[in-house]
Order: sequence, then structure tokens, then C-alpha cells
Amino acid sequence: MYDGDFAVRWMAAVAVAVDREAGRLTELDSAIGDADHGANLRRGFTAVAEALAKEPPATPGGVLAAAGRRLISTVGGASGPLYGTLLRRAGKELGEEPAVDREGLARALAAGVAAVGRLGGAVVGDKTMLDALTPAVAALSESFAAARSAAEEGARATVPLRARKGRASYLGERSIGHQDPGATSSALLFAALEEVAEA
Amino acid sequence: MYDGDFAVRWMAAVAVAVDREAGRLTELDSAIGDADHGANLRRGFTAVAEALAKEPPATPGGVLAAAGRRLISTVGGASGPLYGTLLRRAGKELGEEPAVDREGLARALAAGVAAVGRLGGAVVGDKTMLDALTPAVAALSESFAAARSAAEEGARATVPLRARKGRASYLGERSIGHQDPGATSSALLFAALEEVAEA
Amino acid sequence: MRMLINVPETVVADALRGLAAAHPELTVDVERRVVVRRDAPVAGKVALVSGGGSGHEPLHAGFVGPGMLDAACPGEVFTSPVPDQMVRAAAAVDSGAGVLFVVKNYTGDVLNFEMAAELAEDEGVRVAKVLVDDDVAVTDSLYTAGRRGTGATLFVEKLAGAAAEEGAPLERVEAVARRVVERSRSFGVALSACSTPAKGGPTFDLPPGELEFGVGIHGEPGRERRAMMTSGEIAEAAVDAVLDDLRPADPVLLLVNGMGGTPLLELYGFNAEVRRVLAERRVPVARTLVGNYVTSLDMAGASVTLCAADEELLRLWDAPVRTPALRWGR
Amino acid sequence: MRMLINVPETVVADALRGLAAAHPELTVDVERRVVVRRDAPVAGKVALVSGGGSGHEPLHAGFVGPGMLDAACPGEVFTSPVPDQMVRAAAAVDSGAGVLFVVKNYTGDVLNFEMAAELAEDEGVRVAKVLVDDDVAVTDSLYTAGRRGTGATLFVEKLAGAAAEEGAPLERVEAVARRVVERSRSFGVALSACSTPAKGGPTFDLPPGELEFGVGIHGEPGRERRAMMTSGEIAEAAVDAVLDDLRPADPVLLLVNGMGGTPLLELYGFNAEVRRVLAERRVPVARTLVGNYVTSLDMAGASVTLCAADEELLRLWDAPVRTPALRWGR
Ligand SMILES: Nc1ncnc2c1ncn2[C@@H]1O[C@H](COP(=O)(O)OP(=O)(O)O)[C@@H](O)[C@H]1O
Ligand SMILES: Nc1ncnc2c1ncn2[C@@H]1O[C@H](COP(=O)(O)OP(=O)(O)O)[C@@H](O)[C@H]1O
Ligand SMILES: [Mg+2]
Ligand SMILES: [Mg+2]
Ligand SMILES: [Mg+2]
Ligand SMILES: [Mg+2]
Repeated sequence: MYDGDFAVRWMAAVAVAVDREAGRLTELDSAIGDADHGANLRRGFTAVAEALAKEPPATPGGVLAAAGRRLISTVGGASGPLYGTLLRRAGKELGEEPAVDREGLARALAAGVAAVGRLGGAVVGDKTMLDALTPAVAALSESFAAARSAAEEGARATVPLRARKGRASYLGERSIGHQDPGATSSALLFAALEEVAEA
Repeated sequence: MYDGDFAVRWMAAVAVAVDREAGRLTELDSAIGDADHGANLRRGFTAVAEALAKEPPATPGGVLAAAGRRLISTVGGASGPLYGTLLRRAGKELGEEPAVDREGLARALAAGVAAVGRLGGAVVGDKTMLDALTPAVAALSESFAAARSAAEEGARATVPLRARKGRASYLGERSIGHQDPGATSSALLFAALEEVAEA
Repeated sequence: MRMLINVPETVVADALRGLAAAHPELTVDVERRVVVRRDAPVAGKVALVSGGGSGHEPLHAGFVGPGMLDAACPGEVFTSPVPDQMVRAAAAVDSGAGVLFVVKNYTGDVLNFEMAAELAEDEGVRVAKVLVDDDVAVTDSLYTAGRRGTGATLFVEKLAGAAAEEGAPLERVEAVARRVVERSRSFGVALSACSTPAKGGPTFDLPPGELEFGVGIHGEPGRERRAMMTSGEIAEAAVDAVLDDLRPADPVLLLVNGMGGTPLLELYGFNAEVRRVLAERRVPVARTLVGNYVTSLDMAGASVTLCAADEELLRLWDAPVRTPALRWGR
Repeated sequence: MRMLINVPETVVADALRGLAAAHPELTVDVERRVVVRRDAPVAGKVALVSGGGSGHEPLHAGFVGPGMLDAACPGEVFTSPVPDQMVRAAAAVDSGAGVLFVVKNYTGDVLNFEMAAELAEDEGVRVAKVLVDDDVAVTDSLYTAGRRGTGATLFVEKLAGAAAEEGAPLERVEAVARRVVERSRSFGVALSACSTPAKGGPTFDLPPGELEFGVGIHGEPGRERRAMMTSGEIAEAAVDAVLDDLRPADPVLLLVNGMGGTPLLELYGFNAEVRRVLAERRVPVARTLVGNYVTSLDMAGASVTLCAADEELLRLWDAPVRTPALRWGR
């Protein structure tokens, strides 16, 4: 069972990973976007980790919802509202439960991913974060490791795709051959989740 | 004896030389100035050659004076009024004489150089065109070849100098180690003169 | 990369401090990133709020003032602002007559402004939104996030701003803004990449002798790479791309916009070519604006925006405006 | 080098065609390179004529109009204009009240304007001249061509232009111009070289991590090369260099001027630092102007100009001006 403290540690691990990988994310965004994805997420998850360290909500649902709100009010760009909605929606789904099992977490995140799809209007194959998020939440009912590797696989699978949503879509054919930055950062989310769960 | 036709051929030869060396002059001016000396003189002497080809004055004095006026109204920058004054003053000095010997030409050009000194306020050693012009007109009483090599020697001698006039003076110490573009173009004037005289 | 900055993290805050120092006629909340005209809210007047990533200056903060925007929300460099900024801006400028959000069509701007509109409406502010999407370089817009918003933003902010200043109600101001969007199209090229503070260098490499054709204003590569063209050839390509999509029945407002790194000398020369091409295509030009207005940091390049201006739009264009970057009339 | 041009030979003529197309309120003689305010000569008014090399836009042509210049003479890129242009300009704008030549202190400008003044006087025009030499980077001016004219040119043209517009006679207008020169100093840095069309590439190489300290506006290297500094450090160095030479007893006019290639975002951030330093040095700022006004093509960098403004100068600063690049008041 995973409690509020677990969720706080997850978010802190994401912050560390995003900080470490910010350069790579920005590099990927510079190829088919506007070179800010790393800086965006670093700003956002640093704020999330700080807020949670100061006033950690008691429940995992409370933590994820707070993290989502914080992302929305600090990131901006496309990824701010999208990641913010992912976590906020997942948090709301978890409700007031003091702890949740992996299955429950998977269901909540699936609701979050669905909300991301509704908000951004993208589907799997559009070369967005959904290409990593969707297979990852599906695999999460199996194991944390499966979720992580599904996310990574999904991110890699964006390389040959032509973007149809977000900024990369303006490039048309020229978006082909590059890995989507948002899908790449989504994989970091699930790597951090596995790391914290196995620790 | 050198007549109006000779003066026209001199100016035409200068135009050819300046056109050929424009890149080098601009390169020199880019090191310690504003990278336009080649373009400036090319514009000016092209206009001079065109004007003289259309309506060549009969006397060498008339030709040089017309060339000087043309430089003044087409070049701009520092070199326009200075070279313009050099030729205009020399032309006036020659007066209405239908032809002139080398001595006479040397005297007239010396008057022109003196006018350049008065107009620009520079003296030999200030790292300007005067460093080539002054020794060249002095040597011209000897021979055309002596004038040419004195001008070239004078231009080369500007390399170690610190500029005290013109745009290069703003560089202070940093002007040292570069050959002055105006002195370099002055050497072209005397190379063209020798070429036309020996032809 | 050499930039005139302290550290990348503070560029936006530093710029806002400098804006505040230079323009006492603006109220600048540096901390919360909201720029408001000093006399807001103006009683009975519909308020215009815009915003977007920084790096496009003078857009948007330079267009705050009588006759144009009531408030601007600058985001991080090339990153749309967050909803909190827009909600705060709306609250600061709403006189009760409602607020129009002017939104450039980028996923980030759209999503953040949408969230902001919901939140502001929760707080009792009437909000209308207009989406600016003028960039014809994005052709297959069914398979993209839609056309980008670029130069036409200036036209929307000026013309809708003038309508609001005249006292038009929210529906009218919104309708003017929509008409401007419908009647405006842009096309841009880049002769160099720009350098963002976060990346610390050029956002892409452009081989010598090539240019990016059909670019936006975020340092992204263009739709295609072409061999370098002359100013006249670029003018032909850009004008024709715009006219392919917009057949103006009225004389046009023309914006020849620099991306930031192209000298004004070149920009005026480009304007000469654009005017030549427009004359050849028999498109009369009513008004021209040449300058760096919707920029992409230090990117070299330019864009052409046309707006088919009926009589009302022309009158609104000529109406007085008093902002840091655009200023005429009384 | 990628430039938005046709061929290097026509850049100035192309720009003038584009200027004419954008600004019907100017009379532009493209062939003869003279830009004149349309209503010139203004009866009874002293006329201001300036000019210089192109590549510094909007200076000078962008400052032609009521309250500022009556005419401008653009030379080739970074090359002072020829006397014929100035004589023609003087003839076009002289109402009989005389003409003031505003000359930046460069050998070329000085010599050409001197010749022009003689020729114009021969034609019966009363001519006065003022030499702008504000750049404190040129310290040992006994051994140089004297201090360069840079940012203060804008102050001279605006303030003397306002005096002329008020109807002051030639001697007064000249005296105002001289007072502005005496009370103005500048200092500039470059973070990159500029590229001239004639050279087709950068005018000098700047190794990464260095900047040119004490530069002019012609793409020449600076007085020294220094290790890259932050915006705050540059502001301190620039302000202190100016204050070493100018101890303002009055509140100052402040121009934070971009060299062309520095984004407005950075320039406003730099202004914040300049204001911080001025506050620390207890120099009150009366008015601020931030933007690309006296440029050096696409050079990245900035300069700081201060003018100690007494009450009359402040009044003249606030007086209406109506030019392409500077515009306020009625
Ligand atoms: N409509 C969308 N739906 C889902 N994800 C999207 C959408 N648009 C963009 N994204 C994701 O957002 C990422 C870009 O985020 P970021 O660079 O932070 O924002 P911006 O594009 O505004 O600069 C993309 O790589 C993509 O994965
Ligand atoms: N006061 C002066 N007296 C004599 N020659 C000068 C003076 N100032 C400059 N020069 C000459 O002019 C040359 C520069 O000419 P040019 O580049 O055409 O003009 P500018 O300096 O205006 O760009 C210098 O190399 C120098 O030889
Ligand atoms: Mg991005
Ligand atoms: Mg030169
Ligand atoms: Mg972005
Ligand atoms: Mg020059």
C-alpha cells in the first residue's frame, strides 16, 4: 500500500530526475520545439517538491492533486496544464484514501491520462506525452517495472512518428526522426515511480 | 611631358587597381576601421573613370581637378574629402597647362598632399594616407618607380604605428600591428602612375 | 553564447524591472508577472488582456496602454504564462464591462488561457476569448495544432483595443477581434536561429547559404529549408503565400515585421520589395508598419502580415494609441 | 553571411524606397539620398539637418519630422554622406531662418559637413554646425580624432529640434544643441561584431567568453577586450565610465540604447541594472528611453547615454515629436 509519504517521495524523485535530465529534454525540444521543455519541468517540479516538503498533504490523493495544481501555476506552456491535469485528476480520483495499492494507483493515473487526452485533444500516435503515458498506465497494473519500461518504449516509439499535436506539428515531415520531449519526460515519471516503489 | 590623356589613363588605371584590391582594402579597414575603404574607393574611382571617359577635360590639371570633385561627391567617409582634395588641389596647381613634366606633376601633388594635411590635421607618423603620400611625392622628383616604392614602403611602415587620426585612432594601442588602409590605397595610386608612365 | 543578462533564470524578472523603471505609465507586478496600464480599470470600458511567452518583445507588454491592451502577462522565454497571471490581470483591469483574452494559437497559450477563463468567470468576470491564427506556413492545419498566431496579434490588439477605447461593449470588441483574425494572414522566414537564455546557444543550426522558410516566432525550424534567396525573392514568396490564403477585397494594413536580429536598414529594403510585389499583384496598401514588433529574440528574419481593412478597421487603426511600442494620434 | 538584401550595392537605395513607401509624411529622394519632412521648409523655422553613414537606423532618417530633424542625409553603410547631399538638404529645408547641421564627430562626417557648409553658405544659406562627441571610451582625445559621436545624437536632435519647432532663432537652437553636447556622455559594449553587406560577414572575430569594451557604432573593435561580464557588471562599468566624465548636477535623461542585435528583453533587463547603479550613485533619472535607436547593424550590445537635463532641456524633451521612430505629445 502506498501512502501520502510515498507520493511525496515520488514527486521528489521526479524533481531530481527532471533536474538531472533538463538539458536532454531541452535539447530534444530544441530539435522539434522551442527548447524549453527541460527548463519548464525543472521549474515546475522544483516548485512541487518545495511545496510538498513544506506542507505535505496526508493522503496520496491530496499530494498528487496539490502537485498538479502547483504545476499548473508554475510551468505554463503546453506541458504545465497537461501534466498538471494528469496529476490533479489522478489525485481527485484517489479521493481521501489514506493509502492505495498499485492497482488503485494505476486506475487513478488512467483517469488522469484520459483527462490529458480530453484537454489536449491528442491520441496515441500523435507524438506526444500520451505515447508514453498510455502504455505506461496500462502496464502499471502488471508492475512498476513494466510501467517504466512501457513508458520508455513508448517514448522511443515516437521517433519515427510525424507530430500531429503541439508545437512539433508545425514542422510536418521534419518532425520525423526525433524523440518527443514530453514523452521522454513522461518516462522519467515512471522511472521515478519504480525507483521509489522498489526502494 | 604628360598631357590630359595621360592623366585620364592614370585615373583609369587607379580605378582598375582599386577594383582589384577592394577586398584587401576593406579587409585592412575591417581590422582597425569600419570595413568600407575598398567599397568607398571602388565607388569613387569607378565614378571618376566613367566621368572622365564621357567628358575628358583637355589638360592634366583639368582632369585631376574633375577627378577630385567627383571623389568628393561620390565617396563620402574620410577618404572622399581627403583624396578629393589631393587631386583637386593638384589639378588647380597645374592650372591650364596642356602638358606637364614629372617635376611639375611632383610639385602639384606636393601641394595636394599639403592640402590633405591641412584638411585632416594629420602629420607623417599618424598612421594615415599621409605616411605613403608624403614620401611618394618627395621621391617623384627622382622617378616614377621611386615614388611607387616610397609609397609602398610608407604604407608598410604604418604597421607598427599607433594611429592618431581617423577612425583607427579610437583603437589606441590596438591599432598597432595593422597596415593603414588609406596608406595602402595611396600606394596603389603611385603604382598606377608608374604603370601608365612606363607603358 | 554571449547575452546581455545576469543569469538565465532571472531574464524575465529583470526585464520587468527595467520596463517598470522606463515606463511609469505602467503598473508592473514583477513578482507576479502582470503588466497593467496605470489607470486601469477604466470605468465602463471593456478590458483587453493578452500574454504569451517572453522573447517576442515589444509584444505584449509594449502594447499596454490607452487604445490597446489593458494588461499583459509575460511567461518565461517562449513559454506561455500560467493561468494565475491571467486571472490576476483580469481582476485588475475588469471594470465590470468584461474582459477579452487575446490568445495566440499555441497549445500552451490556449490551454493556460482556457483554464484562466474558467477561473476568472468563477470569480464573476465576464470573459470572451479570441484566438489569433494567422500563419499560413502551417497549411495542413487539420493535422497540426492549427495555424500559429504571429504578426496578426498586433493588428488584433490595436484594432480591438481601439474599439474598446471607443466604448464598444464586449460582444462588439470580440466581433472586431474576430473580424481582424479572419482578415489577417502572415508568412515568415528566418535567416538565423535565435539563442534562448535557457539553451545558451542557437536553437538550431542553419548551414551557410540556406534559410528557414515558413517559421514561427519561437526559434523552431521552419516548414522547409531553402537555398538563400534575395530580399525580392523572399518578398515574392511571402506575399504569394499570404495571398494564396487571403484574397483581400479591401486595401490592406501591411506589417513588415522584423524577427529581432535583422537590421532596420534591411527591413526597410524588404518593405520596398514587399510593396513592389503587392503592387504587381494589384493589392492596394492603406497603411504600413515596418519594425521589430513580434520578435523571436535575436533571430534574423522577417514576416509579412496583411489585414484586409474595411472602413471601420481603418478608422480603428488610425485611432490614437499610447503604448511604449506603438504610439500615435492625440 | 545571410542578409535580407538584394545585392550589397543597393541596400541603401532599397531601404530608402522602403522608407518612402512606409512613410508618406516624408519626402524621400532615393536617387539623391535626401529625406525631408513633407511640409519643409516651415516658414520662419530654423531647420535641422543631420546625416551620417547608414547602418545606424533609425538614426537619422527615422528622426525626421515635426519636433526633430527637417532632413537627413544617409550615406553608404558606415560611410558619411557626401557634401552634395547636405547642400541639397539644406536648400530644401531652409526657410531663410538658417540651418543647423548636427554632425557626429568622425573624420568623414566632419570633413564632408564642413565642405557642405561652405558650399551652402555660398548659396546664401546661413549654416551653423554642432559636433556631437559623447563617447567617453575615447579618453586620450588629444591623440585621437576626438571623442566619437554616438547616443547623444538622439538627445541633440530631439532637444534642438524642439527648440527650433518652438520658433527659437538659429543662435538659440545652436546654443541648445551645444549645451546638450556638453551635458551628454555615452559608453558602449559589444557582445558580437556586426556584419556589413560590403564585407559580407562579421567585421571582427570575438572569441567565445569575451566582449568588446568601449565600442563605437561602426563595427570597429572596442578599446579593449574583456572577459564576458553580467548585465549588472556591464551596467556598473558603463555608468561609472560616464560618471567619471560627467558629474550631473541635474536629473538625467537616460538612453539605454541597443546596438541592433540585442533582444529588447535583454535591453530592458539591462535598463534595470543601469537604474540600480544610478540609484546607488545617487543620480536621479528624469526620463528614460530604452530601445534600438543608434544601432550598428546587427551588432549585439548596448550603450548608456546620460544627459544632465536642466529645466529647459526637460521641457524640450517632453515637447511633442512626430517622427517614424520617436513620437509623443500632440
Ligand atoms: N495537445 C497535446 N496533447 C498532449 N501532449 C501535448 C500536446 N501538445 C504538446 N504536448 C506535449 O508537450 C510537450 C512540449 O512541452 P513544453 O515544451 O513544455 O511546452 P511548449 O510546447 O508549450 O513549449 C510535447 O513534447 C508533447 O509531448
Ligand atoms: N585626418 C586624416 N588625415 C589623413 N588621412 C586620414 C585621416 N583620417 C583618416 N584618414 C585616412 O582615411 C582612411 C580611411 O578611409 P575610409 O575607410 O574610406 O573612411 P572612413 O574612416 O570614414 O571609413 C584611413 O586609413 C586613413 O589613411
Ligand atoms: Mg517547448
Ligand atoms: Mg573606413
Ligand atoms: Mg514553450
Ligand atoms: Mg566609413
